Amino acid sequence: MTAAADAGRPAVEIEGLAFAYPDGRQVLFGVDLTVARGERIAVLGPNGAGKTTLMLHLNGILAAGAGTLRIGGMPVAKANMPEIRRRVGLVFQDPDDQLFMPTVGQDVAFGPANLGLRGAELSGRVAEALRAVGLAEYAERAPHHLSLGERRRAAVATVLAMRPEVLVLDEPSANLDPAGRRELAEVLQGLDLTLIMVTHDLPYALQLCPRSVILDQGMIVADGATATLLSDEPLMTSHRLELPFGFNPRHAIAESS
Amino acid sequence: MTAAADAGRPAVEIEGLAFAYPDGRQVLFGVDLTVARGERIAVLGPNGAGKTTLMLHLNGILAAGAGTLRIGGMPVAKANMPEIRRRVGLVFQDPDDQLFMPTVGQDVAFGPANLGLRGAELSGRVAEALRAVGLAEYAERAPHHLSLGERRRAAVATVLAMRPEVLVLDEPSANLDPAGRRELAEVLQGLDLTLIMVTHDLPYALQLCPRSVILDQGMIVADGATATLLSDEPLMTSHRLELPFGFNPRHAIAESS
Amino acid sequence: MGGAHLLDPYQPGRGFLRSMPAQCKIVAAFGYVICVVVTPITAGWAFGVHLLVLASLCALARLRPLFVIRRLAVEIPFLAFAAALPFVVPGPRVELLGLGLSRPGLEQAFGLLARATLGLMTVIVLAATTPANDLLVGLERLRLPPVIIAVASFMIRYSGLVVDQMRRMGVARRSRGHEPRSLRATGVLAASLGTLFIRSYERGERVHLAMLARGYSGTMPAAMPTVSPRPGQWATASALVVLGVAVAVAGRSLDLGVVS
Amino acid sequence: MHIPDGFIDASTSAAFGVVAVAGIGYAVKRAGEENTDQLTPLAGLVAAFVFAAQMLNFPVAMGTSGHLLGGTLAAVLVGPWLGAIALAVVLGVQSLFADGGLTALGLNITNMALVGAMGGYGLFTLARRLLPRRASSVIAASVIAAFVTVPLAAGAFVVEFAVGGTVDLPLDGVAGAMLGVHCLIGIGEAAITAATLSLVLNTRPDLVYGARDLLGKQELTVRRREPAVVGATGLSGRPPALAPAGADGSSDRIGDGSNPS
Ligand SMILES: Nc1ncnc2c1ncn2[C@@H]1O[C@H](COP(=O)(O)OP(=O)(O)OP(=O)(O)O)[C@@H](O)[C@H]1O
Ligand SMILES: Nc1ncnc2c1ncn2[C@@H]1O[C@H](COP(=O)(O)OP(=O)(O)OP(=O)(O)O)[C@@H](O)[C@H]1O
Ligand SMILES: [Mg+2]
Ligand SMILES: [Mg+2]
Repeated sequence: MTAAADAGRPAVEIEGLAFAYPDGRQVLFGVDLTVARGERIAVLGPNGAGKTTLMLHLNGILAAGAGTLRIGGMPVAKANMPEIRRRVGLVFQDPDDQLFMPTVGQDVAFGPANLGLRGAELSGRVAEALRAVGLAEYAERAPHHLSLGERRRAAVATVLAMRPEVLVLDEPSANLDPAGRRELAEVLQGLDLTLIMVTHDLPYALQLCPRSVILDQGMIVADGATATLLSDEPLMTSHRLELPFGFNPRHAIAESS
Repeated sequence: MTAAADAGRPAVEIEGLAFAYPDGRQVLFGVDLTVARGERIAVLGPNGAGKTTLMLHLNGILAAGAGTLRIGGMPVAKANMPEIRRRVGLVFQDPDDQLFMPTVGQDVAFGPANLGLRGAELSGRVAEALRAVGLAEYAERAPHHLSLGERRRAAVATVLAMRPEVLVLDEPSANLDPAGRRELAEVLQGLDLTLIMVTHDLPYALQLCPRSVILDQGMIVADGATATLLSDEPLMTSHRLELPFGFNPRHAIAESS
Repeated sequence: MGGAHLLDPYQPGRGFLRSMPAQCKIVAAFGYVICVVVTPITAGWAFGVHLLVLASLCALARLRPLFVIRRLAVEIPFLAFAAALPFVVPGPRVELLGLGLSRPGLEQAFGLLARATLGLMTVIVLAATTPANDLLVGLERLRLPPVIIAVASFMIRYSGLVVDQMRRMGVARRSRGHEPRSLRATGVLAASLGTLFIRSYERGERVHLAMLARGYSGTMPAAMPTVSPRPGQWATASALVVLGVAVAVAGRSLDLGVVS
Repeated sequence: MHIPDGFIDASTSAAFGVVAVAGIGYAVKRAGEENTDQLTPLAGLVAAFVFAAQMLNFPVAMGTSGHLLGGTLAAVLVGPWLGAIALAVVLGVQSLFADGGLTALGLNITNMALVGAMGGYGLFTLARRLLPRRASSVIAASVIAAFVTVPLAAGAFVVEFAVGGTVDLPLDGVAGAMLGVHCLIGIGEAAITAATLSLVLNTRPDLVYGARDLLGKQELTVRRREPAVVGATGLSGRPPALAPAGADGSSDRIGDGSNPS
């Protein structure tokens, strides 16, 4: 498990992952997924499919009931947790799950400080992350007194500041205003890391992620190039995925290429 | 202020509304808005513009610092609150603020039961509302053990079940899967009431609401037909509103008409 | 929301104790504990009878012995205090296991432990057979001022919120590499205590307003069980208190008889 | 600090039960004269918060540990009357969790609700009179009150013990130990009270009963500007604006310090 041995391994390997919540409801039924280093992948699927549940496994917030997870070759297990959490940065679907310090600045500084950063380096990271999400002026504000869109931005900043190897985003564009959505896409496109993004915004997935998987009822039911998946209408509709009103994937693909 | 006198009045009249939060931050700076009965209007604007703050005034959750509000001619004031709240149904931006009963079914029944419904009529309302949001099977589930998209649906159902005269929705389509988004649009289009919807999803606004206003920095900065507003690019970009990747309003308008 | 369990000692089940309206149980529990407290410590056998009565109640309520014992464990710090008494209380000494112990100290330690344990057992039965909301209804029926009932019901609602917010904040900290045992942890905890307070309050405030927005007027519609106690249930509750009084009185008079 | 059943004899417990009922009865009466709509939920939260905080023990000297009493915190947040009620409710709930006896409820309420909350508020008001009228004085006064109420409550316990203790411990020894330990606990009490109050005072000054007099009337700015009416809506009847709406709106974006974006 040395760094050298790890270097060649995929960023994320999930094998036969199954999980049930404490109340007995099984949500994941054997998920297999491999994500290469530097890949950007979208996770699509209907409400209640188990997307969030799957993401919460990636940095060990939930512990697999069966199956294995590996991050850059390292198993997600209790002993490795500090290292796993250094490697995987997770932006929760609900910003209230993410923000807990008295001010936005302290909140963004929390993660890097845990990684050992101090002084000017730390404040540089914080300022940079806040700038990336358009909250440069918000460092002194209380996170629970922000609008939902502002809290979403702050939540993204807290994780960006940690510069993880694998960035996991659970619906990062929800509640963002349209310009904020585009700016976030630009920031994400500029990052050199492995990106896993859950989204219901199919055009956004197409714009950001060359590859997509569809998760439904706790299983991966499709895996392929985003443009191909989005054009497969029977597949899409059978998993409650539809392109939005006024959106034409052909136009979009033509535009983007 | 009799019912007969009220009948001819607009559904919502807001005049010179200003508001500051308890920590001293002023958020609304004199909002004027009139919404006719049966109108469907979208409220657009950047993050932190004050949209949620404005919506929370409509049924007296926040009390105006200055200015007046009237619902169907009746002033939003302490004495009228029960009637105001019967008339105005509000779906919060954060579903966790809305759901508090042990089961989804009880939560949806809460409002109609407060209106005096009992027995078969009550359970009929509940079943109907749950069906409308696609949660027919969820009546016995605990709301805090649902996925975020499921919670959003439940939140919408709790208000639909009350059959308000004015329905106020704060980003109802966030976190919904694409099919759920379309189904919600169909449900909303089928309702005969006044609809005020905050959204960052411009195509959704275009699809549902003939009229839109743009709120920025606590003021209404534009008011007009949605299609016209969306086509006014300088106006849009100056308020952080941009049409999403791959969306062409001309195509959409042609399709929808 | 694992917190609900933490804060609610109620054990679901059936039986006459669970169907008995809360106000009867509250009165019976209070009455019985008073009997225990006035039973003189010299009448050791009377405490045996009390223990028997309460153990039968636990059995009738189908409480697992392990559950009762675990709940009794809150006494442990107090146990240490009582154990010290035979050494520190002045008075005639008795020889026990080679130690010179004070006789009144031993008696007082026994009395302290016996009364506290029996009082505890009564409360355990009451709390395990009565859901928190029923207790409130019971107290309301017993004419406790409405403001006290209101504060208590808000407290129940908020304790779930406080625990939920604590859990959320804990997950958030861990997922960003926080080591709960590090030196920084204490400072972080202190910094987040105030936030916890405001977050819980504001969440609760918003939920409360959301309830108002759906026509809430202070009472849950048709949620409160309106069953009033049947005469038989009051009789059962009183019988229990009478039994306790009988034991206490017997203990007292027999005790006096012995002394005189 | 929570007295169990049987520690103080029955007649003393009964006497303090009467004291507690009278004290809380008075608090109920006074609370009824206030605007309880907003305060009652807050009192419920204070109760839940004190209950949760009391589960966390902090170490004190000589192997003993202490926890928050919360009387001053409660009283400064919701006032002496609801504060005392909140603490009484906490004690009632704790007796269900077997922390403090049912028959000792009167004693515990006297020590922690009457002395802790009402007494704490008295000290707080006194300290505020002596300090300048500023937000920072609110914190200073609460620190003083929080620190002093803890040994004061311990003193009340010593009195009860002297009157009706069921164990023969030397009174001076008990008094010395109780007061000594509780002076140390008072430091923790003051620290937690100050930390919590200063954050609340910063972000929600309206929630601090003890600082109501400092709450100024909010000044509101009303800026009137005609919205750009784009296209003919036929609703507002205003003529369509010629300039795009952003022209006059976006310029004051930076100058308006209250809403950075
Ligand atoms: N804490 C929980 N306890 C029990 N069941 C849960 C819990 N959280 C979620 N579930 C259930 O697990 C399933 C998957 O939930 P999950 O949150 O992973 O869905 P999701 O794919 O993220 O959906 P969405 O798109 O709505 O966010 C849902 O059916 C949900 O009801
Ligand atoms: N409780 C609060 N206390 C103080 N300021 C607040 C509070 N809630 C919101 N604000 C501030 O008020 C402004 C408007 O917030 P509001 O929630 O109304 O925005 P919004 O238009 O709904 O934004 P979004 O699109 O992100 O939901 C923001 O600048 C926000 O930071
Ligand atoms: Mg999810
Ligand atoms: Mg909002």
